[in-house]
Amino acid sequence: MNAIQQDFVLAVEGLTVSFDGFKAVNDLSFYVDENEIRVIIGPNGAGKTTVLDLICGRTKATDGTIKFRGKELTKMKEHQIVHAGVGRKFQNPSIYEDLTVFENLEISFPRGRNVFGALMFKRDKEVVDKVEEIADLIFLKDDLNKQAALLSHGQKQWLEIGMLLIQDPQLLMLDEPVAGMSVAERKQTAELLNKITQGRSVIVIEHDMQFVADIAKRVTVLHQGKVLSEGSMERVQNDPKVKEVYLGH
Amino acid sequence: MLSNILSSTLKKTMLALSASLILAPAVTQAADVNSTGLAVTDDTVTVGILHSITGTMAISETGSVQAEKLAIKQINDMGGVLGRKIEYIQEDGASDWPTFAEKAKKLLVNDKVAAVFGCWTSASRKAVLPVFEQYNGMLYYPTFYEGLEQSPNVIYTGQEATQQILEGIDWAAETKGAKKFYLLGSDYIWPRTSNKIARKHIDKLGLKVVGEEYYPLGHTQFNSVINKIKLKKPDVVFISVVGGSNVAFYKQLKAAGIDMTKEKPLFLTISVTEDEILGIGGENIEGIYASMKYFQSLPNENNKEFVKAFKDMWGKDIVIGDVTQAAYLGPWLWKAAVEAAGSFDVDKVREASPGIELTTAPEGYVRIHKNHHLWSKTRIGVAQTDGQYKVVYESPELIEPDPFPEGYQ
Amino acid sequence: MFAEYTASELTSIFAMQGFAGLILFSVFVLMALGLAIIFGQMGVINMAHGEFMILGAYITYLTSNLFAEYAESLFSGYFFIAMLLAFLTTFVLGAFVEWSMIRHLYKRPLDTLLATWGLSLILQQFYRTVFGAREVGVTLPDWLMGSYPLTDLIEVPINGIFVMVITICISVGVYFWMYRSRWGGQVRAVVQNREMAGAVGINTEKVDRITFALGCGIAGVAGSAFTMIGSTGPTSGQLYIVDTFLVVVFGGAASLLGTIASAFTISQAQSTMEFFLSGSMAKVLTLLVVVGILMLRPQGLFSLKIRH
Amino acid sequence: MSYGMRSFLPKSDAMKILLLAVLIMVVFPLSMDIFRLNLVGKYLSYAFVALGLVLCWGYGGILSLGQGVFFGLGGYCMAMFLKLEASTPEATAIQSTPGIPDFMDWNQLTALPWFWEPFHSLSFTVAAIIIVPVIFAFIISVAMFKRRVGGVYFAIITQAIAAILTILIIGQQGYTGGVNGITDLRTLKGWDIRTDEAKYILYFFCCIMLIGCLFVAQYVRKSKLGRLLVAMRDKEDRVRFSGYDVSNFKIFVFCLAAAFSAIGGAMFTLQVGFMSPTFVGIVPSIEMVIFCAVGGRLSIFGAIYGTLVVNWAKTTFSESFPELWLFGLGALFIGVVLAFPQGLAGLYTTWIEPRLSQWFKSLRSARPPMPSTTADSRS
Repeated sequence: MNAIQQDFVLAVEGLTVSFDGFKAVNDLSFYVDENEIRVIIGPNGAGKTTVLDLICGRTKATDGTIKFRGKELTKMKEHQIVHAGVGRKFQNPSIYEDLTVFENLEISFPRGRNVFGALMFKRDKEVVDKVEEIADLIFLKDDLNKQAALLSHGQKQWLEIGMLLIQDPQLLMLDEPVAGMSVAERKQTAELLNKITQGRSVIVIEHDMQFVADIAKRVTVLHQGKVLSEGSMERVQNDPKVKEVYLGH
Repeated sequence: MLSNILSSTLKKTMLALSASLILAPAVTQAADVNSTGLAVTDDTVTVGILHSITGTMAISETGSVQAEKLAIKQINDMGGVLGRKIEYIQEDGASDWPTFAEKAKKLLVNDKVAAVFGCWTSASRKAVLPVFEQYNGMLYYPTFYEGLEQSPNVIYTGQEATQQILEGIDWAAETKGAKKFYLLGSDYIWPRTSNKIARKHIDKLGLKVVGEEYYPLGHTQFNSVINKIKLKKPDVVFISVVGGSNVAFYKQLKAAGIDMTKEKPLFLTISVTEDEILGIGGENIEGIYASMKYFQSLPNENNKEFVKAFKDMWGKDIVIGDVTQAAYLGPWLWKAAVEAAGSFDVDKVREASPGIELTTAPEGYVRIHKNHHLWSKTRIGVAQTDGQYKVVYESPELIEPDPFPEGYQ
Repeated sequence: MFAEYTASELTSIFAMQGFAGLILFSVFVLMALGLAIIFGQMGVINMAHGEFMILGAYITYLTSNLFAEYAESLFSGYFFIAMLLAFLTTFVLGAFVEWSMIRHLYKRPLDTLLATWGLSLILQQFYRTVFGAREVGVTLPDWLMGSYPLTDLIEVPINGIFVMVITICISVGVYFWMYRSRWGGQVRAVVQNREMAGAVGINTEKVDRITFALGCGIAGVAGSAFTMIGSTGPTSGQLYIVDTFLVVVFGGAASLLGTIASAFTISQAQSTMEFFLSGSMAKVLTLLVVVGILMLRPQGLFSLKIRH
Repeated sequence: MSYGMRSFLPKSDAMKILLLAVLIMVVFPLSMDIFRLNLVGKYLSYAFVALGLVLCWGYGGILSLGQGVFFGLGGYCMAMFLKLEASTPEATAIQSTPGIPDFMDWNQLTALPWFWEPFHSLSFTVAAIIIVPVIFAFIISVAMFKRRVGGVYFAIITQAIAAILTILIIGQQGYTGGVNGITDLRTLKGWDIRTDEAKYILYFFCCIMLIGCLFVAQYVRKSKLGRLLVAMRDKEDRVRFSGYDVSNFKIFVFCLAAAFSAIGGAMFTLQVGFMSPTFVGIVPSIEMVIFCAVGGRLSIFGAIYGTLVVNWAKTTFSESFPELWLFGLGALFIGVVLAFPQGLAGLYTTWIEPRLSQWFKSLRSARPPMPSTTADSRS
């Protein structure tokens, strides 16, 4: 068992969380491989976002384990989980509207993360180069000095993805990355995702089936806090259970 | 360059200031009353009134302001001081001690007033004291207070603690045969010091203190202490609760089934004047005793005139408490001292002050002691439903003020 | 600490202190209920809460004067009319304040705190200008004064009972209004999801206004009741503010039941400690314990576990 | 490139600091007598608190209604030293125990309490002025922020702490001087602080300290930590999930604000000559928040101007219309919050600055316009 776990980037086993008796996630287990893009789908209230919350430490699990490269995440604080190499994008674009794009990315640059480090932090060439590199990747190279509040909705989503990329996480978790995007932006985002998944594992929560089909190798379907079905897109789509609760309507 | 400019202004100010300090005593002619460096002209002299008009203390200080204005008006009607009408500049201490200090400084330094009538709480007096000592001003302070102070720049027209307390306790022990005392006060310096004096004196008389208790200023729930009083069954509850707490205390006392007129126990306060009764309601406090130097109901002629004049000026419904009367004495004592000195000069007024007497004082007769407090009588009054005290006892002699009582510290 | 009392005295002590604690409890509930509704349901901090209470007290004072002047014979019953008037006045003022000030600040809860503090200053000065700086005494009808003796030591103050009865009535009223009426359902809907509530046809503006006004109205009744046991002056309202906030926060702001439970805990603790310590120290200790517990359990004693 | 390496002190901010320095250190001393100047000195000591609040409240989003606690602690530390120096055995000969502060003697203390002993030393006092309040702030903020208490709860708890401390100081008058506070302070190492000359020197010392704190605040604001604070105020979770322990930054900025307040308290004691519990309580704490709000909660310069303006208005109005003053102050609170949440600084950036820069441009139209970044508008 242990030996198998070592091969996974992420191993979630028996994960349970209850809010006042309501089990939002119930005895959930799944595994994510090295360099895998895993898409989690499921109807509203299936517990998708809660799973991400549990992995990144935002919500404490009632029971179960989450192992990331052999490290137990359930006992760690949020920032420690980030330091371990897990990055998470929120459902609504979560960026600092009062700051410029540059500053948004700079804050996410993994250096000077304690109080005195932040006070002594210097904007040196390494930082500027890295920020420019990432900005290029997320199509925002020309907007570095723009206040983030002025970006379009899609650009904000990219910016948040960029803020994760600059930390070079080994596991990237994206909560509805293309929500609210135009068709063109979706295409660009799919491209972006395919580019950035080189050398890391990604968990994506998404509703847009076309987008899911574009990027997914494996899909996990959640329902009422449990895994309903898991496998390739094709297999999942043909699963009668899935059809009944989710794709059926 | 900056430093040059600064040091030159600095020097100028210093020069002007020291000049005025050096020159002032040099003028000795009584005819030169205008050249003391104070705000005195051929027909006016300016004084300051410094009380809280706003903030929590405004409640208490209003009466003092009214009394001081009345006294000034009366003095002016009589022709003023040294032939000069008194004009006053009123400043608001805003119940804030640095503001008091700031305004005191303004009155002394900018307005150059000849005297200041003001302050109410000890804290405000402590705050202005260094200002008065530094700029050599004269403050007439009206409130009964804890003593332990004697400044050459203050005339204390209220009683210091021993004057008020010892007489009251002696009276309770002798006339009412009290053996057990319960001390209750608001939690700050005056009640604590007063109770210390009271406790020492009670010990000296061979009597017993069965409880001593303090509540934060503004506290409004006294049921616990009322229960304690019921349990300990003291003969006298000696009270120095101030401000809004009073209202709550007496109302709750009455509601708890304690009839104050039965004197079981007897309630003796040093803090409730007629002013406070107005807020408490006469029917809630009927039967308690107060030990202080002045009650509005004092039957002498001086007082009748004073009460009439006060009501004519400020309305018929107004009441006059101990502090209000003491504040009224301020301008009169100052006038007498100025006239004795023949000058407004503060040093001379100070020199002339000890021994100044006022036969027209509403409380009867007062005289300034050389320690700047007043010789005065202490009276015991019992509260009536109409909000007035009935005087039941008066000390036979004037009581000597003793701000640093030996053996009581 | 107990050695100086006999067993029967001790029983009386606990009975009396228990009762004193109950009165204090009623006072706390009355103070806090209005605030809890406003804070718990709307997330608005009303720093002028004390001043609304004092407005109620002044209305009571005016009513008592009116009755004494024009309807002497009805004087014994004026208190009920005074409470009603106090409620109406503070309710209307509350609605006006919500309309002119609070509704612009729902997105900035900390700013409501500052704005209502400004309001409290204005109200204080208003009282001072109109009623004078001195405290006013409210004359109570005779039947409210005095007490009912149970034993030698234990006497039950009638106004204490009266305050308790008012507290119970108001608490029950608020309970029915919040949890049993259609209106209360709307309020809770708005609390949980403002947009959704708006979308399903609830007039959220009206709900806000009336909730705020109701909280102020209860403060007015509380102030009216407090004329029986406390003082009425321009700045008296300030005395209550810290206690009131702590009761609400300690109870866990979201639940009215929590507010009542927390008022009970704090009042009993304070009144018991007051008996064995000096009043000042009892107060400090009570506050310290409350703050200490809040640091360990910031969500308050009785709040629900909520999902992010 | 404009987002490249930048100094923590852009030219425009340097100008603003210089302007402020000229105003308080040249214009005021030249145009006012020592009485008014001393008043300004007192106001400036409140400005320390407002400055701390800009960082803590404006940037960090942490509203503390208990800054008076730290102001008071700093002030009391200073006052304890000065009181001990004033209480020589000679000066207190009439007491039953000479050599201890007068209020202790009145309260039957016969020896100096242990925690007063170290305040015989000036260097200990100077250290204590900062360290005592910071430790206190640290304890409060660790307890609160590690458990993610914030917003309104934090405001109310700090307010309660201010109330508790006031009751404690008043109740323990034998150790603290009670409600009167610690009064009658005379000399600092033998140097009489009550003379006009001393008042000038203390005023300038206060100005220098304030500008020193202004530099610290400017450095923090322009550092990554400053941007992190803004980021946290906006999206706390995002910062947390960018790998930062958010509570540590809040603790830091709260302690820094406490340190500023404490320095202000010490300056206050030196210039006013006493310290009393009235500066610890709820009312002064909230007033200090309004100084900051009037000046502009996001502007370190605004905070100082705001403090000066409000206090100046308070002094002037309460001299001429004492009855109206509270109406005015109340209206100011409401007006600022409702209509000008960015305070004076907001008015400046929306109305004056654009015109000013236009005027500058026209003045030297030959030169190319300076690049500006949006973040700089928040100064």
